[in-house]
Amino acid sequence: MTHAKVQVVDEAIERADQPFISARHVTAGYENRRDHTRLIALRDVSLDVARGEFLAIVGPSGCGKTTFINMIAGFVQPLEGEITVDGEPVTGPGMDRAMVFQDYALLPWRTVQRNIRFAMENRRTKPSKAEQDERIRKAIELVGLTGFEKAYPHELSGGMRQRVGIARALVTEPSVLLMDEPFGAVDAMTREAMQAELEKIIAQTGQTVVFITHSIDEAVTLGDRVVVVSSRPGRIKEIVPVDLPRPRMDSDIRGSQRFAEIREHIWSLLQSEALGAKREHS
Amino acid sequence: MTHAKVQVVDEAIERADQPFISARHVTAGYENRRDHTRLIALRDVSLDVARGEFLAIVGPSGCGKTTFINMIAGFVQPLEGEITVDGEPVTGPGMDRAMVFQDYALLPWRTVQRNIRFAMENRRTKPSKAEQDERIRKAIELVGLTGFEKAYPHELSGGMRQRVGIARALVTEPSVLLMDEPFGAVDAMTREAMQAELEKIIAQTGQTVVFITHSIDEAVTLGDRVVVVSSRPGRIKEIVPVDLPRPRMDSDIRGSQRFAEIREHIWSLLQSEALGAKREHS
Amino acid sequence: MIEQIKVSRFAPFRNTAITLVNLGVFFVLWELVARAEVINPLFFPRITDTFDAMYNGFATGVIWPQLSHSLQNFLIGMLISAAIGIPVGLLMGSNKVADVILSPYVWAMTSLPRVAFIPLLILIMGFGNAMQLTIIVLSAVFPIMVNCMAGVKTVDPSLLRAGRAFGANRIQMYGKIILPFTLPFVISGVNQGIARGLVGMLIGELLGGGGEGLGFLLDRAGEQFDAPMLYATLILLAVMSVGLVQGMRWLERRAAPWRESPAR
Amino acid sequence: MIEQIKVSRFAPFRNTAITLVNLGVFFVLWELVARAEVINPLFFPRITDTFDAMYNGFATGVIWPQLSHSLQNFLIGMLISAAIGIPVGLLMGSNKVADVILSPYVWAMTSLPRVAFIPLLILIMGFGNAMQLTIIVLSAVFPIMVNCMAGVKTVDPSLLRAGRAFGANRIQMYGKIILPFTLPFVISGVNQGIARGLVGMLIGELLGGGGEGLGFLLDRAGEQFDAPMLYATLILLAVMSVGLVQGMRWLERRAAPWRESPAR
Amino acid sequence: TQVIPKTESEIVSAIDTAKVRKTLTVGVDNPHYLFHHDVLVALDRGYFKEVGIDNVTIVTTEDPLPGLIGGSLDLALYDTDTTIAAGVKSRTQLRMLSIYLGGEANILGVRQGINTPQDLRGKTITGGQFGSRNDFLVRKLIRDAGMNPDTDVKIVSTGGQSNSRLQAILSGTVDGAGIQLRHKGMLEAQGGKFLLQETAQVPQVGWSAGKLLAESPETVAAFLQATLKARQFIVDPQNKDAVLNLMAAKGFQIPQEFKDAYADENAPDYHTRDGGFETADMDKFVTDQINFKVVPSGTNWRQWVDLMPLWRAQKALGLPLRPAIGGFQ
Ligand SMILES: Nc1ncnc2c1ncn2[C@@H]1O[C@H](COP(=O)(O)OP(=O)(O)OP(=O)(O)O)[C@@H](O)[C@H]1O
Ligand SMILES: Nc1ncnc2c1ncn2[C@@H]1O[C@H](COP(=O)(O)OP(=O)(O)OP(=O)(O)O)[C@@H](O)[C@H]1O
Ligand SMILES: [Mg+2]
Ligand SMILES: [Mg+2]
Repeated sequence: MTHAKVQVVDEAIERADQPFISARHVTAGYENRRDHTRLIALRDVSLDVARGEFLAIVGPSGCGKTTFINMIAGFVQPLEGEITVDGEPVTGPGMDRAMVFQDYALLPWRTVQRNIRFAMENRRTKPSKAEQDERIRKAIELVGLTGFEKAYPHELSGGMRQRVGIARALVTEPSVLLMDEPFGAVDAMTREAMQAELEKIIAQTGQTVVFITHSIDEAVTLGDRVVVVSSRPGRIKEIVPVDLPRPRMDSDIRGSQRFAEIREHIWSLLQSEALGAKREHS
Repeated sequence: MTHAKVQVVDEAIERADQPFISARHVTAGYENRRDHTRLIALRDVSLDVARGEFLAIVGPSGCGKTTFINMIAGFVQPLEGEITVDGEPVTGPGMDRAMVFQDYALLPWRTVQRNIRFAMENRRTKPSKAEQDERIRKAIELVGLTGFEKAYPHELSGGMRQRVGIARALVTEPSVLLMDEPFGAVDAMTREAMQAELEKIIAQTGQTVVFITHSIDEAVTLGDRVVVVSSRPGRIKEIVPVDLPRPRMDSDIRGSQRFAEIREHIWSLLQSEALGAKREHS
Repeated sequence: MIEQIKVSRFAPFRNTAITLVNLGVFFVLWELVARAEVINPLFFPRITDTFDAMYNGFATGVIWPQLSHSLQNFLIGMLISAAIGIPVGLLMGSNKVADVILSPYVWAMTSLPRVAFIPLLILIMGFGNAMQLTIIVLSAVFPIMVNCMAGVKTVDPSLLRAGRAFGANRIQMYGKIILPFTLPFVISGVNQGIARGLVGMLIGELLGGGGEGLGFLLDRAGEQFDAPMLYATLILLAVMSVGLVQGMRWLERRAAPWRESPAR
Repeated sequence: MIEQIKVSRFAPFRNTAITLVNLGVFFVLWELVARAEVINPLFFPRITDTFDAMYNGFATGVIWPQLSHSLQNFLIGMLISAAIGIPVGLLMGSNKVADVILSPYVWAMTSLPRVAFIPLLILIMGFGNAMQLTIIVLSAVFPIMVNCMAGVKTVDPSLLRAGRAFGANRIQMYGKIILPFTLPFVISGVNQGIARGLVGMLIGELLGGGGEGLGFLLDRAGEQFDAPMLYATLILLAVMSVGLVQGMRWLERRAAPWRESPAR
Repeated sequence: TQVIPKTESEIVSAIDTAKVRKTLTVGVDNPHYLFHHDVLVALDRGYFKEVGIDNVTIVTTEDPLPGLIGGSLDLALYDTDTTIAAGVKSRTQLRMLSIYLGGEANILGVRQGINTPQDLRGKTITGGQFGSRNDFLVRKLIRDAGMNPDTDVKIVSTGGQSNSRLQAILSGTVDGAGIQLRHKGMLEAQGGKFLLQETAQVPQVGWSAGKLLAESPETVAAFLQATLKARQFIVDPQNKDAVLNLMAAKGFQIPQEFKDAYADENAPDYHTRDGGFETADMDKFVTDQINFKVVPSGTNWRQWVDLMPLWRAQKALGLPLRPAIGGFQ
């Protein structure tokens, strides 16, 4: 493991211009053993993400976004095609990638604090206890949960739970952040504040982010590119580059003409896909 | 039960001008038996909802919105104050009120179809099987899940699950619809389509709706009034009437000046509350 | 998009194949150990002799009447146990007062040896089938009860709310929310009940006056130092138990297809 | 906003009070039935005589050495059983192949009467504590195993993903995700193990030749038709079992405060 | 194969204590004090010391045979027929050495209200597990009393030992049962009685040994000599109190009913005084047990007894050799 890492660093220099995350003709689906059928969720998706890029994904509900991010995370194996991260095919989850789950996936028997600590404690080389505590404190503050360190998930509101999941993913500063609708359950204001924080953090750390969202505004605000996925079976409809300067959160960019244009474009792309989640038979 | 219903219909005429749902000086909280403390989630909330009104609630994450709607539903008892629905104090859940849960609360062992049927099958006087089937079919179509009738919740995407929860609540046409962030997990387009459907339905049925949302746009688009709740312990900051003509979804109202004004107003109200979820000690 | 997939026609037989190889190896090892006489043959017969005894037992009609007597009693006993144990267990799990009041007796009854009750039972019920059934029920009902009780505490409160919100009354809550949720506990409890009920059945047959059943066969084989026959009976018991347990697991899979997520 | 709340100082004693009344009523009923001599006193002594016998037994030092012998053996046996049963059960639950291979033996061993193994055990291990411990373990380990096995299947796949995503290795997965999630199954299994282990303990003491322990006391009381002493021993056993089980439930509550949601 | 001496003079009665094992573990199948007192008296009175044995530990176990075969027991006091059968089937050097209970009191105890055999008609009776010897014996009693056990009475199968059957009578679940002599007092105290009683010479229980016999025949002889000497002490009625007190001191709680039965239990035709038996009795017993399938058919019991240690003990104590050497040559 350690050996492999050293190698990665070495090669990273040569491969700086290579895509960091790359999907090649990926098809994914789920088998239904009851009636011996297979539902194809994503069909023939090819996509490159550069190192340090912020890739936003939007698309109709059920189009395979979670499936796609799960493949990058290593939970789901593609039926066809291949996904590589930093040149290595993904065979399972790795500590280089952290995930914010759509359903939060908090451990109900752990307090907020210990849920966040979970992200660090399993590593072979982990930060010192004091360092961990400090990082946890910061992460909790970041997501606005100070005072709830010792609360259990069932004692939190929906949005608060979601924020624990975010803190857990951010606390280790992984090189890839996989975020599946991370701000879906928080209110508009908290969402903005957290978007700003996220932008700040990744500007500092240079993390690569794959970010699923239902909010077109959010996609355009945060993304370097926005992938628009079509209805199931999901295909890439278009990849929209967002050529707006950063930082975007503190400025008036969201009131700008260009922002509105991009937003309109994505909107129209999606228009034809809405409520298209009917099960197609091929 | 049947007797009580008859009475309700009789009195409804007299009480047409009385508030349908009414909260009087309601304080709610949760006990923590581990350290013998009580967290106050909502403090001294008084609020009336007229019959047929669409009341939207916005507020920072963790401010007590779910707690409030749970009190109307009858799951949580107020520590102080009283909640009445149609003049009767709420002592528990009732079939006059249906709920869309923030965490969906689908029965994992039931297919989509049977989850929706669950809303009807427990009643003493229930529709005929054929009638039920027809209603279920319509509800499934409404939420765009045709083709997934026989899928289990774990086989659905997050947004699809949420839509099952919506279908389940709508299928019985209850007089009160309690919706806790019902469109939080669906994409922008689907959300719009469903907003339009909802508006259409309640225009037909005259249902009273209490609707929690994180989207200010959505609150203004759908609500007759928008309740803005302050940070925990939640208090009503302001109740903003939305004096826009209906139907709003199919028209250009959302591009109108008035819409933008109301939106801005609510936005500024919330501004001061964002990330205010710090635990206060009194 | 839905595709038809082909499942290898042999896939369902994989487990059967593993099981066959597994048991094959086990029996061969048994035979080898027995032949080496590492353990005295009086207590550890060859498996070939054991199967021989079983075959002869069936061929000469020695086993079948006993087996059928036992099987019939056992199944009736288990049905009664489930019918009592599951509802009472669920009630104890959801009702604090019922729990506090019944728990001491239930746990005492779960852990006291059944043999201790036989004289009392015979006294009250006399000899005969009723008494044997009672022992089976007394053996099986408590494990079912305590597992059901433990299960109820795990039910997701969200689902309880959903149940109440959509008008489920008390009985519907048990039938439609609590029971399905606790199913794995219930099944595991029934399986534990099967295991203990079998032992209860043997005790009943041994001490209960009938001179019938596998328990009687077992005792007589012991008395006569007929090790092959003794082991043959034990194997029959094991087959009975494993068969019933597998049946329960199959039932569970049928009743809960939603648990078969591809994640596992 | 956080408020301090006052909890009545008597609230925790409510259950104790219910239990006291409950047992009080039970014992009074017992005494009445016994006095009415509905059942022959040879088999159903008065509870007063029973407590008398227990008191005398302790006063004359007849009971304590036996109780202490039993208790010690039993606790060691249970520790071993848990140490083997929990990991193996969890493994069987999560590994299909381990399940298919081990299941038949585990279920066979769960349901075959322990008495049947005693001769073989004595043959191999002789008399003495090792053999008695073995019987306890053989009795307790399988119920624990099968409950753990059943529990693993219920683990939420989301949490397994979270575990893997945050770098938990196989052992950490078991320790930090699977075990906490299955805790209610594990505890219920251990409780079932306690119940069966107690019976195993008695059998071992009865047949194992030690002339020690509660099993010996029970046997002697039976031999001497000393019904009060017999019931006194049974009550001691019941107290032992109920006490241990309550201890486990207390432990579970301590280990899983998150389950104590106000919804229940 | 054992060497049978030709004459009594060939038998060496003296024990070579140098060859004797110092400690022994023996098994008995009955927790009743009667099954312990030979060994305990011999220990207490120093008879073991005399023959070079320091200590003997008694293990009470329902089935001492696995212990004997497995080696954790050196000697066992157990049913003759079962031991012979186990010897045959286990292919070990398991041998019967002497007889402890040589008489069989076949008794039908009945509850209060049954006074004559005719009262038994239609009543429920048990002799234990169907197909067992006790079951057979009860049927025999009924038959000898002029009734048909299959039609005139209802016989049920029960498990457990004599005391379970006594319990069954006392509780009224059966009207009569085959029980042991020592339960007489208890039955009569509850208004019941021994209705039918036959005694026969049946060498039913005795000492046996396995490996020890091959490894150290001297120890076996020494053990038999010491316990047989204790037996002579026990059967003397004058020693009743001494024995009972000793047993009480060893932790046995002996009810009055059992004390009263002391003389009966230790009567010479029941509790064998010299450890011997008559070959004719053994012939009949084994034949019976072959019919019950307890003993494998074709068994020649003479191959499964080793009487040399007994003869040596009998000679040392000045008792006549029984069975006589002649029957074995
Ligand atoms: N475990 C599963 N088993 C079977 N089918 C599944 C499973 N998970 C997802 N699916 C199906 O795969 C398709 C894509 O699901 P996915 O969760 O990737 O959608 P999504 O784009 O994330 O949707 P949403 O925005 O609603 O979360 C859906 O049609 C869903 O029904
Ligand atoms: N079961 C519970 N036990 C203890 N505290 C709880 C419980 N449920 C909610 N709370 C607390 O009550 C407060 C209000 O929670 P509530 O769920 O009502 O918020 P909300 O407004 O719905 O938030 P969100 O928008 O994030 O869903 C929160 O601080 C939360 O921690
Ligand atoms: Mg998704
Ligand atoms: Mg909420």
